[in-house]
Amino acid sequence: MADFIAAAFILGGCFFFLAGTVGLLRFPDTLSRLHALTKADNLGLGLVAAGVAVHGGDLVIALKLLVVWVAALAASATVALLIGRAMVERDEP
Amino acid sequence: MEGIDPWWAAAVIVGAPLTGGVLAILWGALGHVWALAATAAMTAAAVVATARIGRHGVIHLALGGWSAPLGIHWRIDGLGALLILTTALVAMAVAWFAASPPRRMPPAFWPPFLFEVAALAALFMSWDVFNVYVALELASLAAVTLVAQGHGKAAVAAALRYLLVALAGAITTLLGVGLLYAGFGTLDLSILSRALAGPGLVGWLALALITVGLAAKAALFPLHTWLPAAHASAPAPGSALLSALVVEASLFVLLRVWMVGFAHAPVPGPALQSLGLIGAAGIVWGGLLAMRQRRLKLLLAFSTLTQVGYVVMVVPLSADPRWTELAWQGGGMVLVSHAFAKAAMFLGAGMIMDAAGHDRLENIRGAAHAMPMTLFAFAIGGINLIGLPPSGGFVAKWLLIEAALNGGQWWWAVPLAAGGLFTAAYLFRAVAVAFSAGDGGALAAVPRRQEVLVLMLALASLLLGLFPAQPLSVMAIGAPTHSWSAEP
Amino acid sequence: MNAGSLVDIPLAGMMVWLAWRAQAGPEPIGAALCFIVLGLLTILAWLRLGAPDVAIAEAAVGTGLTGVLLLEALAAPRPERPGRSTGVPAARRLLAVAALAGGAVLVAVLLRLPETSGLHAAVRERLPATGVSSPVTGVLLAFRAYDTLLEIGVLALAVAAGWGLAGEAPRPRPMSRDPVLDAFARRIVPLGVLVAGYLWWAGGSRPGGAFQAGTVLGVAWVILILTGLEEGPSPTRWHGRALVVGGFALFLAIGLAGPAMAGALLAFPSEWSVNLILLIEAALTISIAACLASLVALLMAAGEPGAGAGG
Amino acid sequence: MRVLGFACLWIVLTEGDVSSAFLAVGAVASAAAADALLNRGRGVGPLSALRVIRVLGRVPLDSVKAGIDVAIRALRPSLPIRPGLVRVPIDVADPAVRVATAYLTTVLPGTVCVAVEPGGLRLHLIDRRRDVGAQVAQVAQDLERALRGGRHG
Repeated sequence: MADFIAAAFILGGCFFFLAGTVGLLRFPDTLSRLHALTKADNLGLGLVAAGVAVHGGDLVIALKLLVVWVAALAASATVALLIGRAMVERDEP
Repeated sequence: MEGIDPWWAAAVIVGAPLTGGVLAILWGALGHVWALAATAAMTAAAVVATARIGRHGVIHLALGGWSAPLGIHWRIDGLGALLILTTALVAMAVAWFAASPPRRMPPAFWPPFLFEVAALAALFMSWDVFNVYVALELASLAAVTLVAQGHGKAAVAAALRYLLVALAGAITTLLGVGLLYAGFGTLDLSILSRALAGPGLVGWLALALITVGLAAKAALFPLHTWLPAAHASAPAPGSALLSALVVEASLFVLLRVWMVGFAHAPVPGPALQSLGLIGAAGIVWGGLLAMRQRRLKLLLAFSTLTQVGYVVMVVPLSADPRWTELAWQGGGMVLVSHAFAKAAMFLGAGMIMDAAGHDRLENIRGAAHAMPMTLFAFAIGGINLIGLPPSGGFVAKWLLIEAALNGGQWWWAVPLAAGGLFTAAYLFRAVAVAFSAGDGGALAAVPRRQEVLVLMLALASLLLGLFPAQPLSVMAIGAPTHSWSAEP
Repeated sequence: MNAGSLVDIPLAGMMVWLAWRAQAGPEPIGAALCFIVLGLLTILAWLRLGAPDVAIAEAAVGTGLTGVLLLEALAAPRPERPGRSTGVPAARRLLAVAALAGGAVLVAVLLRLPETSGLHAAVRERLPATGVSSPVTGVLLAFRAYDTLLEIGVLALAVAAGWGLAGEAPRPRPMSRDPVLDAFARRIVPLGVLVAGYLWWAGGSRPGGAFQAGTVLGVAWVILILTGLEEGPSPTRWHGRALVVGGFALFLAIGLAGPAMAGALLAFPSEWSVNLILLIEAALTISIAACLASLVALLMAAGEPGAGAGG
Repeated sequence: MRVLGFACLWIVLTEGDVSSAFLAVGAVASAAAADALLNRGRGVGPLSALRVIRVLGRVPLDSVKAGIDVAIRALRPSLPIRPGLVRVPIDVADPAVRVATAYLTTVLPGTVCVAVEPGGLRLHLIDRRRDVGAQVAQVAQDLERALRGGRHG
């Protein structure tokens, strides 16, 4: 049962990664692509981490994975801010 | 010397230049002091090691006390010991040369110089294919740094090109090494050699990848295009080390992989012959291009391609196991004598450049009158490169041609002999210009110490030809024996 | 095929594809975006390989490195290189075909590889003698310590070479002060220090150790350099140079004492083995961090107008 | 308070391994020292733990909503996006709260913060017809209460 849930989480995560990548390709400008990056891909990572946590079935491991996810979330938000600022500055100096 | 633990000699051989490198980073202003001390210690240790090998045979050491296949082994055979001694002596001379006021090399020169020397020693001892890759990385990085320290944008461009080739070569070699590990579960040359008796597709692919990777680093035809610019751009002491030894280390590893790693594999005759063809092409092409050069350092750089070609010939000439030892000694003699001769000639070219401000051939007319000792040394080095008696180069070529004729492969004697003719043609031109009448007075004075050092290096290559018996007998200790089943 | 490979194969495929796009795209920002996603996928790959600790390191590194990349990409003037599209593609395509063909041959060979267990059994058998319980650490600092020593030498030499070539290059210019980056740096760096300490400790028993710890610490340092809160190790100051070569020097000194202490180069006396290994790892952690910070500072200085040939 | 946080993180990382206790002191101390050096005089005051948890607790849910939102937009053949930039004023004095708001906005569906300005945030919207002002103001208010809990009551 746990394995089944884990697999579902991981597959769901992969789906969002796929969607994020499609977004990265299809969205017309860099700022829109940031949405794909900060939202779909982060959710994908979160779901995979959750799947691995369920699979491991260990609270400490799960907390560790939470740390990984939060770090990645903070990192991608920072990166989005940096790129965004650079783009805005370039377009309207 | 009998009682000395071989560990001490081996530890000093690699440890001294590494320690010197650390000190040179920490106290750069004293870089030349560390370099001289480290190379002197290394020379002493190399003498001890060579003497021990002469009496007791090959030195075998397991690093950290971990035996193969888990740990890394050092194996110092006769030729390896002589090459380490050569490295130490040449490095000491180069360090002394580079430390001479008023043109002492800056602090930045010494760390890559010392790390390069350490990497070379490590390569001549290593008996582990992954460790060889790591040591090659260190050697390449140090070499690229030495090239980049030359003057101007051209040096940086040459260094970048060298870096790219070295990286590509490293990745290719690493792929081959990875395949060997994946296929045979070991990195130790002795164990690999037994396992590779049946190499299968994995083994052959690994051999091809490693050969291509090392060929790029050793500037084998047609992967040689980076070499002339790189060796000509580096400052003279850097060029001397690069052309005399760095290329040779990759070649030595290449020989080891073919003749030790694949000693018991059924290496097909056509593979051996095509390696010979590559060597022959290098000999001819290097000679032809050297003739067209108008700058002394470029001319010397191209002549290295010819010498590289001679060494590769060892593999096809070993096809008949009866003549393997002869070919091995011949190749070893090329390596050792070329190291001394080429170091002398590059340092000499550096002095001419310092004195004249350039190294264009047409304008060094009369240089011999201003610095006779240097040009005399240059001529001795030339004798060695051409292979005229009584030089080490002559002995080397004699042995190689003998191996070719005895082994029924007379066709390889043709490029071996022709290489000498090419070399003679362009070196006579350079020397003739230098010795011709002209206003040598326009040249600035050069330090006497540098002149003496260059002469000593050149004389060393001559001594190898005058007294070849002992070095040749040392080279035979631990020479590879193989059982390639194929006939040429 | 099981559920695992159902995830792994697309994951591997996407990583390769993103790596390709990151270098093939014409626009630096697009490339940076691909690179960031690649970083996320790498975290995923580590999770899939069952190494959450390495995933933590990857998450930390991904942040710092992409920061540097972005900085470089965005600071560069808008590329107007018409020359790039003429002539080059043919060579590129040729290279791509050659790489693909080579890759295909490799895959074919790999699929036919016999099932050897490599040296796993031997490592497991001898590991107790080293005193550490992580096979990776055992291989890196005991069985193949000599390789590791030379690799650290490569790193130290790279920094020294960069310093030598940069000469009197200007110090790195920080990014313009930005409240977000500033706040981020002030929060993340203490965490980086903690995680680096953890990874160093973890090296004794599981994936981790000096290389990861040093990388995380180095990235924390890089973030400080980027935000202008701190500079890299200074080549003109004694302690700056000591930080960079200290790890290598200590490793070398202990290794050279080996013949006297334990009868072989790089051998450790068994009763001190684990402590010596941890000591070396601690020094390596700091030196690796200092090397990374120095290299990034050099790269940034080389990007400055008027700087000499750096890097 | 910070030290406690670092210690908790350490315990999570080492999975509560007691053998790391000796090192833990050193690592937590150096992390706290780095923190003290970098954040001298920048304390955020007493936190209201309950409110912090309430704000952070929304992150996973928002993240899921945002992820689904983007995935649908990316995968629909018609590509239903109308990207645009807006400036949203937020009425908080503390720059730390503004930055925190910027981070949370990036997790919310439809918005990515691209710049933090003195009077508010610069947001990029995936659908510029939506009005996000109220939503962002709410986040900022919640955060201010959480981070300044002791002062504003």
